[in-house]
Amino acid sequence: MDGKEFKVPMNGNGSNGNGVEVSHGLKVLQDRKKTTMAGLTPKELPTWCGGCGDFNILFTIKNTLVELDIDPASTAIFSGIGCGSKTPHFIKTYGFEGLHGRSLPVATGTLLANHHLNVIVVTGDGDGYGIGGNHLIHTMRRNFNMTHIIQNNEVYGLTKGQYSPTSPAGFRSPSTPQGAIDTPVNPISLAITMGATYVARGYAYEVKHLQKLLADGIRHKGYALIDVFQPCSTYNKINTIAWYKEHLYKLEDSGHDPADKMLALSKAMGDGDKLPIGLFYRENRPTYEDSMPQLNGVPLVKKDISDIDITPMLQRFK
Amino acid sequence: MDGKEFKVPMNGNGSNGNGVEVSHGLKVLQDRKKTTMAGLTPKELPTWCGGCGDFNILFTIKNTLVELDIDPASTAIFSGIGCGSKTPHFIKTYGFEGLHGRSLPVATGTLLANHHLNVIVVTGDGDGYGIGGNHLIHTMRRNFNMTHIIQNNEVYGLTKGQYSPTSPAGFRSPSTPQGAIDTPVNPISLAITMGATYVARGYAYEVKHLQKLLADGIRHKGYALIDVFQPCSTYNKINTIAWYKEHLYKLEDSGHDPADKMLALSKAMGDGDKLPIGLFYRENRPTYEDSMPQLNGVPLVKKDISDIDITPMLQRFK
Amino acid sequence: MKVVNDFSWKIAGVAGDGILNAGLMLARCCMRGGLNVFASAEYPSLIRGGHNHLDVRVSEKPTYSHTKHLSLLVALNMDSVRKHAKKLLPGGGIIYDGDQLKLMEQDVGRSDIKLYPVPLLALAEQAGGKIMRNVVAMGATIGLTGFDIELFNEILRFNFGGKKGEAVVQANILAARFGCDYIREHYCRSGDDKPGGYKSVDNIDGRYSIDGGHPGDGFGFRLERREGNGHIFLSGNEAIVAGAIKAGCKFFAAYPMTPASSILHGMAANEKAFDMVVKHTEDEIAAINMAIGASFAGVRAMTATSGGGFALMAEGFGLAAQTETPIVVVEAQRPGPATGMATHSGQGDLRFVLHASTDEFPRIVIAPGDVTDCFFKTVHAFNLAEKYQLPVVVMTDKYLGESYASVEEFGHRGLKMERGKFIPDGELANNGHEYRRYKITEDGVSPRAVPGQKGGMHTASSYEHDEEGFEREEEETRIAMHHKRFRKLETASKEIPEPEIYGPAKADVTILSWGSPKGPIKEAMKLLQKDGIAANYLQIMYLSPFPAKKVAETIKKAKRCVIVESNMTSMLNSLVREHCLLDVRDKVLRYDGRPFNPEDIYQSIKAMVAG
Amino acid sequence: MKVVNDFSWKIAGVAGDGILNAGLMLARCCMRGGLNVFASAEYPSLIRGGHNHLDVRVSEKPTYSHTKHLSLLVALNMDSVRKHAKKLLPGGGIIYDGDQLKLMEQDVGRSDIKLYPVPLLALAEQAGGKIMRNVVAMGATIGLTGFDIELFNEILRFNFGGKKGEAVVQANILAARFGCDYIREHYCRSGDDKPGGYKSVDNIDGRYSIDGGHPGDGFGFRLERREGNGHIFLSGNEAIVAGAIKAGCKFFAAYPMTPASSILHGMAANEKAFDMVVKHTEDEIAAINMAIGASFAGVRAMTATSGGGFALMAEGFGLAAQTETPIVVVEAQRPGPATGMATHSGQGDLRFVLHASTDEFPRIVIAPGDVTDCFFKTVHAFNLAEKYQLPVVVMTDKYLGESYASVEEFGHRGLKMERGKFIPDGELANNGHEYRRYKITEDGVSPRAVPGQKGGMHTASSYEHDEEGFEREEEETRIAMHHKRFRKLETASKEIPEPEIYGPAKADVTILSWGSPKGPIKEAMKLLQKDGIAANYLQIMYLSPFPAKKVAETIKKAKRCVIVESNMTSMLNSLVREHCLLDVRDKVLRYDGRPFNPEDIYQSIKAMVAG
Ligand SMILES: Cc1ncc(C[n+]2csc(CCOP(=O)(O)OP(=O)(O)O)c2C)c(N)n1
Ligand SMILES: Cc1ncc(C[n+]2csc(CCOP(=O)(O)OP(=O)(O)O)c2C)c(N)n1
Ligand code: SF4
Ligand code: SF4
Ligand SMILES: [Mg+2]
Ligand SMILES: [Mg+2]
Repeated sequence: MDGKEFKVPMNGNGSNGNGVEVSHGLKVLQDRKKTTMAGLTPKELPTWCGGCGDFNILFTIKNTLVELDIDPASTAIFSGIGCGSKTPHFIKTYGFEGLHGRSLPVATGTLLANHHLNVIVVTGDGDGYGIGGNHLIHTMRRNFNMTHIIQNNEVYGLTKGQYSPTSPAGFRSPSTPQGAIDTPVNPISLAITMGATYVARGYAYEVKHLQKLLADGIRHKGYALIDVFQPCSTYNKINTIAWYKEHLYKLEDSGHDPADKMLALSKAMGDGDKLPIGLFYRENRPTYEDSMPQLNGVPLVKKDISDIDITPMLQRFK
Repeated sequence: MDGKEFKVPMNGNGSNGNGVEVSHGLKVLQDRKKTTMAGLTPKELPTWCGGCGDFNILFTIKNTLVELDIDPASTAIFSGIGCGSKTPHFIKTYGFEGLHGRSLPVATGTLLANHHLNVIVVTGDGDGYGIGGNHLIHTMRRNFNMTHIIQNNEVYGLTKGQYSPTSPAGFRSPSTPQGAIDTPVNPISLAITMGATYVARGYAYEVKHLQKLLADGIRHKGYALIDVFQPCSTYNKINTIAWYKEHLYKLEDSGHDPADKMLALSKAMGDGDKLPIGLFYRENRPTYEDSMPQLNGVPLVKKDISDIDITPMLQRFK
Repeated sequence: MKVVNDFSWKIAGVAGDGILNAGLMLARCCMRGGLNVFASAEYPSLIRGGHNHLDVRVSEKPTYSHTKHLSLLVALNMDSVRKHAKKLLPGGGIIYDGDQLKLMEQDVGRSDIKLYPVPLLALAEQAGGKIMRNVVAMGATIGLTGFDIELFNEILRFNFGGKKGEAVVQANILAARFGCDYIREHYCRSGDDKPGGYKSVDNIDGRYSIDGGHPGDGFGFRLERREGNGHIFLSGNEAIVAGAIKAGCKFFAAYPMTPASSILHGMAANEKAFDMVVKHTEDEIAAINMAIGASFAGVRAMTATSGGGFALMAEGFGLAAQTETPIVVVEAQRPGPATGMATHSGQGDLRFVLHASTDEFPRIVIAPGDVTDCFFKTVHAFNLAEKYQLPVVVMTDKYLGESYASVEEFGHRGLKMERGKFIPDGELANNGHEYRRYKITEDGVSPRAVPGQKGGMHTASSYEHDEEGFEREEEETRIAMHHKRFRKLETASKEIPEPEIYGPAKADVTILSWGSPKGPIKEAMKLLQKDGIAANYLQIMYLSPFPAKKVAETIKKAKRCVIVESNMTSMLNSLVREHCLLDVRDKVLRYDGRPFNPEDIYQSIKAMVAG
Repeated sequence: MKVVNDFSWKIAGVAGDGILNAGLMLARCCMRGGLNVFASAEYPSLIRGGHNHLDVRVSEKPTYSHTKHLSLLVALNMDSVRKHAKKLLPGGGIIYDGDQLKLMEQDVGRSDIKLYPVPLLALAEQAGGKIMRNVVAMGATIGLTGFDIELFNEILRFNFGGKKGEAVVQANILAARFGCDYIREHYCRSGDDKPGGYKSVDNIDGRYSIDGGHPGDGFGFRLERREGNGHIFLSGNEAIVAGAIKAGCKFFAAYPMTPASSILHGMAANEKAFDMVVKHTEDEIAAINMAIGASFAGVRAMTATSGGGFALMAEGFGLAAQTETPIVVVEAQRPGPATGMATHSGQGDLRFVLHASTDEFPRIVIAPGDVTDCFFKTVHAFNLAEKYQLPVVVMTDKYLGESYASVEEFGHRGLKMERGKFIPDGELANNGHEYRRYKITEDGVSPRAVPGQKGGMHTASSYEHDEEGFEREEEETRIAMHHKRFRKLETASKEIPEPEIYGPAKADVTILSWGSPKGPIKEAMKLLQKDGIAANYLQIMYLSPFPAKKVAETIKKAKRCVIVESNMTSMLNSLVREHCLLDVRDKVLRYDGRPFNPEDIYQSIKAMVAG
């Protein structure tokens, strides 16, 4: 696809984000080739263990970007530290692999500096629900237009198998040899309670289903949380592929209404033996960016800063 | 009341917590005078602004300790930093005024080191729901036997009036001169979702009602969150005494059943004009301490450490 | 003879008395009257109660700090008299509410000062409300010093005008007039030289002025209006805000913490006018990480905090270094450890800031010494950060950040914004090669692309990485990247200005210092000079990279060296020892949470030179 | 003639190959055979893939580190051959899977070593499963070196016994035997001196042994069993765990972070047996604050982390200092900045640890140098923390914490637990006065009461406070408390041992170092000695308070000084400059994430002495 290039004059060196916003939360660049799988694939290969669910999640994210034809150069993927957090290195967009637990604020800063970018966050369960918990709850209530994918393997992979905030009760690990006694975090009900506007759960081995959740999440204008059950073949011997086969069902199949908050909560907290995947809840609420008058025009990164006149503000000190 | 003193042999210097546990979550010492208001009052006077709700909360905490006849020497009160966090200085028990946002882990450490103590945490809304959010969500799911009182004035008092996580949308403050655009935290639904086992809300100017909530919260065996609406006469010009008079109603008066989790959540999230106070939710779940075999006997602080024999563990290195 | 235009004023009471605002109005009034002013306050970590006081120093000549000695004390309670009366100069006086305090000469313990009871509260109520008690006291101050009451009324209009409305303005003007008239009626009957006038006089334009008579009986000080000089009056923190806005900082994230909070407030207040995003975050960790994110996207970004918040930022600080993302961090010191003395001043964080975060990496640390430095060094901080793609710390403290001074208006137009090695879109799109974000270059700086630019795609990583940003652990890559990062500091050090020397080239004593003692030192130099002691002063503004050569030279050349700083272990001397292998044995150190005053520095140095 | 009992072995492959366990079994086997061993591994921050290798050093004499040069390499892939073959000593060899790699002399590029292809995978499968490939290689190693195969079988029983069951044990024993037999059959036909034996021999008790024949054809090394010495074999982190348990640490909270995680694991594994609470927390901030809470309640408490986690703990670290709550923090270094090289080693955090957190306060920093130090210094850390009521840091690094050594069993019974000034209940209840938690005392230490004790009620505060703990901001109180805190360090410094000198009093060269280079330095000293260069070595174990007097003395007395440490800027030299006003110009620095090896230190120093 060949098209017109939008050029916004900018302060000398560096310019970017020629994005314009179309359809809900999704941004595309117009002057470019179609996004392809090959184009999204860098030369470095993932180094995860055989059977790791992260492969499928990576693959599905890339497929989704192709499906939605999202411009890689206008996309930035953020992660923390963990096995799954290596993901940005394996997708050819802009990426930022930050500190353990701190991907959300970095993503927020980038988004506010250039809200024409597609912002995706990919972190582990330890990263997102554990050490990063405070950023998570506050980011959710702010409703930025970003997509947050959690590779939820219910264990700390990279540091060799300690229990995580989502590990089931009784989970034995090097840090909980007698079995975990903390009640696990329920990410879905937490997200709904804290104001996330798109709350879903996928499974790494249901890639089509996952791709739909991701695509809708990226299209959603606002903060989308997609918790993804991700088998860790090395350290989680409880929540295995076989286990998931027995325990998952699809919300869609049970006639769920994602507009019903209380229903979504009760599905999330349901204490049956089976766990639902699918879209739990969706709501439209103005995004944070849209509530800031200073972001209605050009993104911050395009403001001319070469010689700002501060005389008016100095007047107040006279 | 004169009684028998329990002495547990201890390692030389220092001993403590001759507490035995009675009725649910409450611990008392037996060899002591009855707890009185005078006994709980140190020589330092509070320095809050006139009309500050913290006076009433302080007074009610002390009254509750008297009502329950809790031994001050077996009680430790923890706080963070903020106007209300000065509370421990004004109650003659043990106290620890730690860092901003970090009272819960300190309290946890103390509780686990000596689970015969009564542990009370008193923090502001900024402290508890803002910077301390990660400790909050994880402490709640662990269900320690502690009482957490939040002085929720919906503003940062001590740092001079910035908006807080519970400030209403549109709240103008030095850090949000255009009005806050974050959706406020709903502490009640958050607590229920995250596994708190006693979740209530009081109001600083309903002292009898508050005292009942505090007394039940202290008696409750498990983590009790009592969010207390606290007018800040200096910086919160929205949520004033007059405002509360118009907006509060009592859950008890509406025939609420605190055993019904979904009902509690819907009350908490209710979008009517009125806000309920009272006990939203209560559940019995084993405490963290009770799930640790090593705490079934004497508290850690009473273990003899004078010459621990590590020979068995060294054997494994042979 | 009265001392003219050399005046130190203090108002003291409890928190919540509105002391700060009152004092700032008086100071601004004097500035508009062509005088030089400096104002600083001391208050406890409480919203109400505790002991609060504010100093206003006024001088015909440039003035740089508060002074220990006072000309006039406005005492709002007995505590204030007890604490401060001893600081009054002979000929000085105390204004207080005679209805509430019954003061006698013996209470004050000296006969060389005058007592001026004024019914502050009663007059305020008469004018419209208790709250104006301080304005009455201001009016009394103007009356007693013979300054221009109409100029003060202008300030009242400026202060209460827009937001509060005319009624409030009028009530305040009345309150000031009551104070002024009361003091003139009761205590200005005779001047030192000839009989004085009485009350204010109504002018035909509805305004009024003092009748031209002489100021207070036996009061040794007098303020006279001079030609206006176009100065501006602002605090160190306000100057930092102005500097950041000028520098094109478009993203500011912070969590409130004294004494840095007013930077957040200042940025927020200007957010709309200057198209910035200002975010009060959930904590300091978020603040620095957001700033990094914004900078990653190509925007100039800053955060500000105090020591406790900086501790929480330490990890993120290293992230900025590792990902080579430019950020500016203001670290406004207060005494610790831990929460310490939240509203007081000190310089105990120097070593912490120099060494914070895992492992070694280059950082630039700048410590402005006064309000003007705060503006220009903030601008420089942004330029350095972007040119060298590293974190830059602007270190201040409570005294510097929250003290106000009248200074020449910053000549800000045309200041150069040096943005470093951004790659233009065209170059990126056309170069065909894989873009290498961390390209090894001679100067250590790599060309920078930001999200949205075609052809610049890369992943920034907090791991050690190769030129493309991919995680690497090989020995050679590690060494090359470690060297590259440090090379940036070498390059930067070529353009970083050497420390400046103030005072005569040849001096009896050479003062070494950094940060906020600058003002008191400059004042102390004047005092020393009066005693015939020639002092000069080396202001070490850039602490990393440390200017070892210049410092060593200066110390070696000096007849005698003294370090002045606000911590107990003399961190500056530890740096001198480390970098110059020299030891400065004479030191004036203060670490009780209070800023230096000129007199104490002067006395200490004088004693050293004598001893 | 073969070299006997002086052997360096390496196994190399990709992560997930189970290299670590294999190597540790071999090392333990040698230890049980009366030899001294040291084992260390290098692996990437990945769960699978990347390059992994483990060294086992075996020696008749005490041995302190891995070596650069190798006797035998077990190469599990071609990459391993390429990387490590050049390190083989003449007479050394490579064991590899001949079915998978076709190696020729020219691939290796040298003719002075031997190639030993063994069908590792095939034999493993034959024994019961691919996973036992490494066990086959171990068996081959035993066969080639002529060591005791039955001793190795014991280790297999020890390792797989309890948890895995007899079938697994038998399969492993078979795998080892296949490896051993294969190598003996193919490569042990003739010894250096007389014709060798072939396969293992079944004994009457169902066990089997090597037939007494000679080890590998042309292989230059041989292992011989010696009298058992009762040593234990453990890592630095395991020694810290043992030390903490011995010291009565009852509360341990941490967040996993390489290379400190194994301390968490070790503590957790012992939680039940030793009545401790071990908590994997939500983050490092919680970890240190929980430790403080537990200690406030009177319990010995510890946390452990690496640089990034320590950054998050910095604020809490100051809280411990301010509230005078004893805690022990293990800071296990890895290279940075930021996430850096998560699984590698370095010593770049020294200055950060010495200066972390707001303002100045006393801390004790101890850097053990080897496994035995780790045990005893951890115990000492707890004693110092409680006696002086301050935070104590035990600084290690990946190399120290994750390397294993055979050492004399710690004589732990009767070690003194010095708990400092706890007030007995009786004294507290009877003293009638208000209890003053922060009583100003001559030694700076105040008597301590803990919650639950009658009469000891007080509030600990992170603010500056008075003797009772109440928040205070008065100048005098601040100064008194600041002095009191620092006085504790003065008191402590009287009992803190001076740095120890290893080697001859008179030496050609004096090495100064801290932390983990200890082992390689001690080995290098042996090498230097062989060349007639007398070296001694000052181990600076306590870095705060810095032993300036002893260090200065040593440097001044020395003929020539060299600093050895793992960072680029030589932080130790910066401390020497700062504290001693001396400069050590010769340095051996390594900062590529790898530990020192004896040969490199030896070569560098030799070149210096020559040059
Ligand atoms: C501040 C800090 N603490 C600890 C670590 C060590 N660390 C790295 S990844 C990780 C946990 C990984 O678990 P998770 O987030 O679930 O990701 P996974 O590896 O399972 O994909 C930890 C604790 C770190 N890098 N930084
Ligand atoms: C790490 C850190 N950041 C910031 C501060 C500054 N600070 C002190 S109290 C406070 C907020 C107080 O608000 P809240 O917790 O609601 O308590 P309140 O004063 O309203 O009772 C802040 C931001 C601090 N002490 N420490
Ligand atoms: S450890 Fe688990 S999460 Fe990590 S790469 Fe392996 S399978 Fe995946
Ligand atoms: S500022 Fe508000 S919360 Fe703080 S003491 Fe005053 S009224 Fe209370
Ligand atoms: Mg995980
Ligand atoms: Mg509050």
